[in-house]
Amino acid sequence: MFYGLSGVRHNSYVSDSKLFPVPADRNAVVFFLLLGLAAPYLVSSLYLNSYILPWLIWTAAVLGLNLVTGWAGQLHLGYAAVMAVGAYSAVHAAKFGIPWEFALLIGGLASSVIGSLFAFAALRTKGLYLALTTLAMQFVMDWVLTHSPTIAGGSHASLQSPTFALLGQDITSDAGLYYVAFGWCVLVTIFMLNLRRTGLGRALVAVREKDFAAAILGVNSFYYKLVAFAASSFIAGVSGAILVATFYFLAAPEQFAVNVSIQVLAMVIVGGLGSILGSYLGAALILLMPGVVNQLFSLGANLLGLDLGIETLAHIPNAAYGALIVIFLMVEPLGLGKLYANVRDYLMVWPFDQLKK
Amino acid sequence: MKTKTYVKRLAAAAVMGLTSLSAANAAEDTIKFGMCYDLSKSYTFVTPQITQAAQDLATLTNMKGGIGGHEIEIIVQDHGNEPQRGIECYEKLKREGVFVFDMLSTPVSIAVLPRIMKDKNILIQSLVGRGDAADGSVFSQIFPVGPTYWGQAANDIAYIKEQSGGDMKGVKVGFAYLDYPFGQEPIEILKTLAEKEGFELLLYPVPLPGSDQASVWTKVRRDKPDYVVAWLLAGGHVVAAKEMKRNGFPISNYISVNWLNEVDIANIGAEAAIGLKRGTNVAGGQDLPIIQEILADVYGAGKGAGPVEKINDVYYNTGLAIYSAAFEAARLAVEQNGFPVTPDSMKAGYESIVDFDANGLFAPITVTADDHGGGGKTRIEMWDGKTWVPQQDWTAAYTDVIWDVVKESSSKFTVE
Amino acid sequence: MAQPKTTATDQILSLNSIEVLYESVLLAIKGVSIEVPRGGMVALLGSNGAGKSTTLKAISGLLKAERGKVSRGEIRFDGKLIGNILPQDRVAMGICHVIEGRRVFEHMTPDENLEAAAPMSMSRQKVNSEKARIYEYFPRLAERKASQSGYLSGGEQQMLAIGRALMTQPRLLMLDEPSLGLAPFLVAEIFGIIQRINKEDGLSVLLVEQNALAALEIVSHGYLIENGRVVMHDSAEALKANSDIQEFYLGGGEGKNFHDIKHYSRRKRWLS
Amino acid sequence: MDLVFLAELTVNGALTGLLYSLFAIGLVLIYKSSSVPNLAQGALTMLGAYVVLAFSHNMGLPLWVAIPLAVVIMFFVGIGIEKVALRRLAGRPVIMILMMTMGIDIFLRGTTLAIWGGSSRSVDLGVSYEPLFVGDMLLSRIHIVGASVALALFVAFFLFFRSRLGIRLRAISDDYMASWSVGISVERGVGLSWGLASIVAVATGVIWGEIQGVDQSLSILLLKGLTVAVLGGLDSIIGAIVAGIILGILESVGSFYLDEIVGGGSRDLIVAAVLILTVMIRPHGLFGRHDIERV
Repeated sequence: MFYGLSGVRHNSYVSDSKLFPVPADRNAVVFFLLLGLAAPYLVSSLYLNSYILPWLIWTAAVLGLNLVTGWAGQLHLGYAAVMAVGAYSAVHAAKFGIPWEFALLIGGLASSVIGSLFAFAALRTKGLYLALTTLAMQFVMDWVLTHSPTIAGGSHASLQSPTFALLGQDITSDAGLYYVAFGWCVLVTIFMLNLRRTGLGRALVAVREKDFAAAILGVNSFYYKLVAFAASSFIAGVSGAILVATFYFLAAPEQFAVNVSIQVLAMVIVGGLGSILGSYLGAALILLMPGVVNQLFSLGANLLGLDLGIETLAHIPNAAYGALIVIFLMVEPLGLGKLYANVRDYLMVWPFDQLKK
Repeated sequence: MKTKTYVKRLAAAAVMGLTSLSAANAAEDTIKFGMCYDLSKSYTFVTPQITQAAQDLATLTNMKGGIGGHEIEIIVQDHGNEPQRGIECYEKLKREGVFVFDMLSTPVSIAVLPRIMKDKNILIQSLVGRGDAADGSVFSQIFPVGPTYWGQAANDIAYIKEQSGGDMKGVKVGFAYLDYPFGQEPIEILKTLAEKEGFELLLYPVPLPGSDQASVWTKVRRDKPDYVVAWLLAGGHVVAAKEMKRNGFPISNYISVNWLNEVDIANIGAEAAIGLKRGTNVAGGQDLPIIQEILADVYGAGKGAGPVEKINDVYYNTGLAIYSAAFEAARLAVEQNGFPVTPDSMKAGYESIVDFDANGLFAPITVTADDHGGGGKTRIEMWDGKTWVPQQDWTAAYTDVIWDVVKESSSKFTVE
Repeated sequence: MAQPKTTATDQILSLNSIEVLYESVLLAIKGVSIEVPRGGMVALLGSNGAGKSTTLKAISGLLKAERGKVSRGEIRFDGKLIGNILPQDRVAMGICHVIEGRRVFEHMTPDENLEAAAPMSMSRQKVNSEKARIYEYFPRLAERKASQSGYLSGGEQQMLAIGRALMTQPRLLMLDEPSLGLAPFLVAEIFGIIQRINKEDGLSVLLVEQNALAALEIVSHGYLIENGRVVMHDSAEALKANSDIQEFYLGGGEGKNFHDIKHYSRRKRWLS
Repeated sequence: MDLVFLAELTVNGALTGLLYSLFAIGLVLIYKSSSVPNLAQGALTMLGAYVVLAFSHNMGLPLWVAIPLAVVIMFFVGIGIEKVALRRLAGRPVIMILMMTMGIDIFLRGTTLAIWGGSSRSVDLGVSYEPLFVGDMLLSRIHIVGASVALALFVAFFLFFRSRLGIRLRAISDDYMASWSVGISVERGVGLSWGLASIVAVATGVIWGEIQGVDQSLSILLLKGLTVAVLGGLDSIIGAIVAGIILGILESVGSFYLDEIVGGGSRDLIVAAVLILTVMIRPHGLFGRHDIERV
């Protein structure tokens, strides 16, 4: 009903391959874009800066991981390490006096270079073995960070980020920082949406589905893996740098440790492999869940008159986080994005649902 | 009980979302302390005791009429040692009228530091975080009341010097440390002192999480250091104790950092631990007026914030120490500038603490605008099989050397 | 379509117009009815992809492993409906399926292969005597019983697969393309042994073959499957004599192409 | 450095390595039967130790009662995990299986700690810590005990895999379809392997718990266990034993030299390097089958 397809006709390939062929989708996207732009005037600063801003940056990062894991099918358990490379390079560059625009670029490129090392692992191995290799690389990176005071920022291992500035303007206001995150997230989203329509995107999917077969069809799978890792690492690097510049204000190794890698991967899985909308939803769910679960449990305990210890209460969100991943994989392995697509598919043909299988 | 029900009420309100903000803002007749703690990941060996201590002390203070007639509220939240969630907690509590924060986690303390400095709020950072924060001229909003790890390490050396008859030539000191920033921090100062005093410093890095020490103690056995100073945590000491026994290193020559408690002693074995030394910032045991008062008035009335057994733990005393200093600062703030307490008056309150020792709970501290550490005295205690026996008076050695390091390190921090 | 003419008690296996769906969408078999008489040997013939293997998997229950299921029709073994019985329980009832491609347990010895297939309830002595019986059928296996099965020749592996199936004490043995990729003399040897087991033990056999010529030599009855449907069934003698069969499956005729077969099938369906 | 010292490092390294093998055997059992890399083995280890403690400390039972009880309970926990969570994912891409076991790991850890709290406890097996000298070499008794348990388990599994039940499990690991076709219940077999791996987890948890105390850090053994399993070949128990010894020696002797150069903490680096190099050079490990997945 919302997605009425009647009257939608495409007379050319150009219009048929538009980003959003269904008008309802187009309207929804415009609506959310406007909502995003107006957010600083609608939402309290607490939600804007402690929830929405990190959510948008993480979404951008998740999209990057989705490029390599969801689309190219390469398991990556060292994504946080790649983000760290970008973050540290950018902050060091900015400290050196390079304008932030270029510092971000440097961060992204540095990540691309290091991230491509992961691609060489992907050339040799896949599946479980690639996952283990990238995990080991994450550990190496963690080690380097905690053992190189010059990179990590002295004996306290904290590296202050200079004030963020674009075009010579210092950005310190809540709204300003928010727009930076929003802009980056929109940019990455547009890139990913368009990637879907290009030969590159299709080649990546081909590599994922069967790299032998892709090779026979003339798809150079190594080249595309490399491109996927490089592009995804670039996104990771810039996202990491923006995260530090607009949210943490300083970089520390714990921000990019192995559990963060797992968390980003969980966002991808819960959101749905290869789903752009899913990346938004997955990031939101994983980020917000600990707080919400904690509050729900203490509320529930309060209502039932149970006296849960403070320690018990603190561990429950972790158990719930694990349970969430397990339940998702059991019930809908394709994640939130797929759940939404199911609803959408249903409504598309409603009330004429004879097309349903 | 006030503080506990508040935690729950707050949680309930927060579920309702935005509405909780306005509701919480209205309650301004109390003095609020925000404890964003790691209750679920790396610091769980210490955080339950400290939160319990803070809550009990608040209850006791409130029973006595609060601070200048105003009640204390302690708000506890878990951040799982994740910087992201620590910041969320900070931003949320900030808007609920909290301006005194305590993060008890090095990574999270570090992560909120820029925001605290920018917002001009107060960060209690006793015992964790960066040691150079004692420099009040740079870290105006940070109060690491109590000794830094640097001060503690220096005092350990001073104790060894005393034991060696004042001359450290030819003395070998081993330093076994967790190989990440917490353990690495004292290395600089130890190297400086080794040069100054002429002792030989041997470094023994222990990989995280500290349970794998076999090769460390094999080396110790061969190097035969006179003392081993250990910057390990919780289970790490237990492993060390077993390895010492195995390698024939006398446990009485083992000087632990303050993070060794009764749980660890029990795990080592009360008998096996006899002679073990610990540098400490607070007096151990329950033989302290303030603890007796809490046991009688708070737990006697069934208002304790947790199981009574947990009180018999030096980390509980540590929690009391942190919060008796904080409440003292709040008391002074109300006394000087009246109610409501503001970040500025709280800061002034802290900086006017003089010779405060919470009835013998810790060494008297005097906080000034320049020295937020308050003196940084520690002492060595020895486990005698039943209790901790002080081996010396509260001391603060090599303060000049430490301040050099503090100044040098803090000078690299710039407030943006 | 042909209706079963005999009563259930004569039949060890009867399929009544079954349909098989893969992944809930792909209809692989569209109404197949087959009967195997007790102690008889029946062949299922047809080209690649006709649905022969799927039919066997429907009977043995192995469809489950490939996300397929019997969506219509009934399968009776010994008169009992077995559609809802787990594959391992069907084996216990006496149905054993020698799957296509030999699939021996490559990292184990032939001896261990045989032991793996013996039911856990079987006594130690019985296991040993059964093994001895199988080695007697396949003397080549006895010679190599301690080497790794992955290194056996194709013929030996096929023998091992059949021997392994015999360890389960089947009453109905289903063989999926046992001749695939084997030299003619080996095919003859293996078919000879199958025939012998059938005669000596009274074991019923359902044989799936592309090599119709060889199969029709040993079976009494044959079914011809095309596109998931049985298009013809008759006695082996009659089938061998049928000119169409000769042309398409026995390599006798010339000049007709695939299109003609399709056409033929369609006409046949109309008639049946 | 003299030879005795080198020998001591080597022997103690090998003993520690065998304790990694103990952990890795659990991983191998599950991988062998179902090709599932069980990232939740660390959490199972931790849970196993906590269950033992729940019986011995909380209920006051002696250890020789508590451990068998824990073994029985953990056996069914393992079977339950397989039945509830893993069985549905059979045939799904490895990323989902990996994520599933990771989710189980997080869930088990959270639940365990929510029930028993995070402070470290100790298991007292009554092994003496008095110095034990063999010649001039100092050996660790508890490590010897642990290594013996590892070797005993190896022998036990070696015999088990030659029993009729064991042969059926091996058949499952060889070929699912063929196993089904001869009436082997693959589900039950895979479930059994999870149960056995959980029993191994109890043994690992108790021994490591005695050495380092029972707390969250038990689950961190995972990386070393995985490295040992991969180096050994993932589906080979003898591989896990040999690889454990190799990794233990590399760690012990290697870190002695490397620590001087890089300033400490090189053990983790060695583990990561061994893992990366194994995967790059010989993904099927020392004793693994050559047909293991690779590009």
